Amino acid sequence: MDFILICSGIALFLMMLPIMYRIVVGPTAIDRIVAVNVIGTKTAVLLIIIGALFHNVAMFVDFAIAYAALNFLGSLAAARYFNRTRPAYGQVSQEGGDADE
Amino acid sequence: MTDHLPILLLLSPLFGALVCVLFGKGNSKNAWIVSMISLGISSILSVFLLLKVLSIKAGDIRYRMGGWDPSSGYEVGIELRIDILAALIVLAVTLVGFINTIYSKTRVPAEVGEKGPFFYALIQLLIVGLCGIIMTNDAFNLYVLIEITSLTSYALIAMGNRRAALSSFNYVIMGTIGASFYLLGVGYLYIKTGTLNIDDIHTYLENENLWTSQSIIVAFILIMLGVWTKMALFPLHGWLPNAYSYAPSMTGTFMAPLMTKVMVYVMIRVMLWLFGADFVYSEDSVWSELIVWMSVVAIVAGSFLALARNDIKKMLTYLIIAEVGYMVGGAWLNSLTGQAGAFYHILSDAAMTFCLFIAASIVIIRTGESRLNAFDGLFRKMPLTMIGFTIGGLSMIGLPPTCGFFSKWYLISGGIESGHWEFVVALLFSSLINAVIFFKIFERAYFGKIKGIKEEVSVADIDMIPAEGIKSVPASMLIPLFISALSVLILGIMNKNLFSWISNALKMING
Amino acid sequence: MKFFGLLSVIIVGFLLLSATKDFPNWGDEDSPANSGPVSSFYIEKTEEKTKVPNMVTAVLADYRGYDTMFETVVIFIAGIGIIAVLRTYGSNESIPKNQVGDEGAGLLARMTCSLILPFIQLFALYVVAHGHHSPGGGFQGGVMLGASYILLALAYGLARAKSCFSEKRTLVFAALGIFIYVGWGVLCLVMGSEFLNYSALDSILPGGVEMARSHSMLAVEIGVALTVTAIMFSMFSNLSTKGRLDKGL
Amino acid sequence: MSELLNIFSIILILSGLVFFLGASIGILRFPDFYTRMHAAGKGDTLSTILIMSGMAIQVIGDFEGSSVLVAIKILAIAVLIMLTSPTSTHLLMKAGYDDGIIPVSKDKKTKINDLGGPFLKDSLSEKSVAKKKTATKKRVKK
Repeated sequence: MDFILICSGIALFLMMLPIMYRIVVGPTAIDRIVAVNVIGTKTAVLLIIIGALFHNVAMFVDFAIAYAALNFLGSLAAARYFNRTRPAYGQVSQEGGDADE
Repeated sequence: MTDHLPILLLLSPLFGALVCVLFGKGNSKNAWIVSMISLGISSILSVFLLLKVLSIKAGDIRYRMGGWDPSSGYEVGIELRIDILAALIVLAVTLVGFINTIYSKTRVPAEVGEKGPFFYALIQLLIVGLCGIIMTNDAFNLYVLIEITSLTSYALIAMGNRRAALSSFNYVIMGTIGASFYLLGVGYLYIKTGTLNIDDIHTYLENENLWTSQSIIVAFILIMLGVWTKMALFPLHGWLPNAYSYAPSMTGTFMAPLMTKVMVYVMIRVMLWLFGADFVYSEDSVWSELIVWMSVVAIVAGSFLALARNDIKKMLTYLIIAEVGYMVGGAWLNSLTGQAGAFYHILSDAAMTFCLFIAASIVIIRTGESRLNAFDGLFRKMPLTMIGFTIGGLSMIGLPPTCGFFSKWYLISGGIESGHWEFVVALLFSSLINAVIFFKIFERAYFGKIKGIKEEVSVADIDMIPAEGIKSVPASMLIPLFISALSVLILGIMNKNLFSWISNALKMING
Repeated sequence: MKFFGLLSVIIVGFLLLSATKDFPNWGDEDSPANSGPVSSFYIEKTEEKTKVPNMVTAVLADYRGYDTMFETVVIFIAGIGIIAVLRTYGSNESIPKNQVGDEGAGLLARMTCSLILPFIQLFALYVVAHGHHSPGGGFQGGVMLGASYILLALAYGLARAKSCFSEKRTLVFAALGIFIYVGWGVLCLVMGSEFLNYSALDSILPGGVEMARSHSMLAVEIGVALTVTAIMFSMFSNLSTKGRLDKGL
Repeated sequence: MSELLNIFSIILILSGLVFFLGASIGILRFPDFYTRMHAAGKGDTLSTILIMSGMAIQVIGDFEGSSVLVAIKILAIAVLIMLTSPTSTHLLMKAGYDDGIIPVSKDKKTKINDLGGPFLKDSLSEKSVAKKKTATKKRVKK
């Protein structure tokens, strides 16, 4: 069973790499935040799997709850920040002047 | 109750800060009273602490937090340790805090307005941090307290005008790098020794004979780099001048005498207690030689930079950088007289920097001019302020009745003892430059043309009605100036006692 | 200047790497940090002396409780410092009328938050109280609790969150947290023992000397949690409104 | 019994991984912001719920008192993510929409979708649309 858990953990990690690409490349700021959000939820999953591997899920599940909740907080804050304060691209509002507020 | 003196000393300002935050909303007056009381209590307690340490023949007081007695010879909890040196500096810190609180009475409403209670809370927490740094015997606890002093000083500096925020930001970056270096060094020591207590680390290193271990040497270098960044030794001094000169005036008068000096004390502590004189001054290492040369560079560069400044506070801050060079060099001279001189210079430099900064702040506030021509004809306009400034300046130059002379004397004799002539030459040269700087100011003040004292009263200075002569400066500013000037003289007159106390305490650790 | 920066980074990196040469092996059981007298004391005696299974909590709140007190003070200073630097009192004239007030993040966010907020707060309290047995304690629980108020401010608007947790209340809570911690230590002083020596409190707490230590740890963790909660929210509200405390993000 | 549960949990975990693979490829390959958001919001949430349920069954397999509590906590995380992940995706989408990120379109001529709001054909002058497009392209190229 441990073998399957290790394999699924590694698979999860490998599948995070394309999302990492999205974080690095963008193109918009919100793209990056969505990717960070996805990686955040997957990290909570990964924490549970690691806990099962260490035979200590009871400890890791607390981390996972805190992580998931704070992840939501982070993306909510980012969404509100980009919604009111800043346009996603700096250039649009400067050039176009109609930044849809 | 006298067993608990060290912790009571810390708790009084801590509670004072809490009370200021809780009940002092928007009212600087109440916060001022609270911080006067709390800092007054802790200065009285520190006097008692000094008397108690002097009365003990064995040398130091130990106070174990949480009552955890050492098991198998190693401390499991945190320990405070106060010897004569620590007690002297604690006394200096609390007294400077108390006197500076008197000074800040009229300045806080003028310069920070409604945030006065927060200012007083931060000042008291800064005192807590500084006293804790001096008394603690735990390397990691030292780091936590360094963080406390750093955070409070960032906030205190940033409360000034617009440029203060930027200079505080510089200080944040430099200070964080310094603190991180210190923490890395402590981490390496912990990996190698498994304990954090300063005495225990020393014992462990001694027992296992780890002196040649690469990680111990790197830990030593990292800790030294961290402490030097915090004390603004010459190549790492970039943050200091702006931070101290753009800060609110009462922050400047508070931090200039204390922060760098306490870090010098930490350096001496780390050198002699944590690593031990055998490691630091060992024959086959180049440290001693190298660092004395570094301090020589710092002294010369600091003096020249001070000579080039036309701004009063900037000039004084560069003089502080030169003084840091004195103390670092003295501590590394590998002679007891040099160490004692460096230590004595910590006290005397605190007194004279305090005196000069208060006088300079008064001059800047009253004349509204921050350049050197503010001093034109001031001996006739503000004679009392100028008397204080003169005493501080003479001490900076190093003329006999003042403490500056004696500390320089010990430093120079330490340099001669250990054969570091370059240090002696640098000291004399720096005294010469100080003489040029200060006599230039005295000449302006004595012979310069009298200008009118600032007639237009800005909103910030509304509490002071401009008038002629002595009455122009409120008593709450003049009293601290006189106390500090007096302390410069007293430290000079008491040099024999002080020197014997200091050198006795140092002899015990040097063996 | 860039060159010097690069040079110093390289030198420091070289120093740090050269130091690792003498380190004990990774996971070495006999390294001083693992089997030294101090660590073995913590590992062997913690359960016996303090009745706390999680020795991290015991080291944090009892053996090195003096450190933790100052860590809490560091957090307090961070919050007070941000207020002291950023907070602007009075004059709201510079802000256009239509920007005053903060209506939150919309219906969906409000619904979700109203569903999960109570559970987050409950979990935060659990983390604070359960620090003796599982990872957790005052700092972590305080952060969760503070985050729940930040979530409230994000979803419902800062005005709604301020009606729960006004500025005055944050200051009172922040100071009260440290007051609990330090006051607990002073209580030990009053009982005639050293500062933070919880064993002196066995006459007023039930269950003998060991349980007195255990209960006292809970008390100081609650103090830490109060301070951290208040400072988290205070920092958020000050930083997101540039010190005006009028309109959130 | 335990064997059966084990197989069931493995099936859940593997299907969760498959869905996550879909989400991951979608986030990498989809042409514009909104479609990527779709992959993130749906695939991510579903795969998380599946893997979490699998882990909960895995934990509960040994039938102890404390492991039931842990399983409930794991399911609570699944519920938490089920609630929060679509909400945050929705909010981020709204933020992007308000900022004027242009969706991809099949309309060759104007390259504008008839979505209403800021993308309504009539509400935008040709010029500003062109500017927006170039700005987007610039960023994409970078």
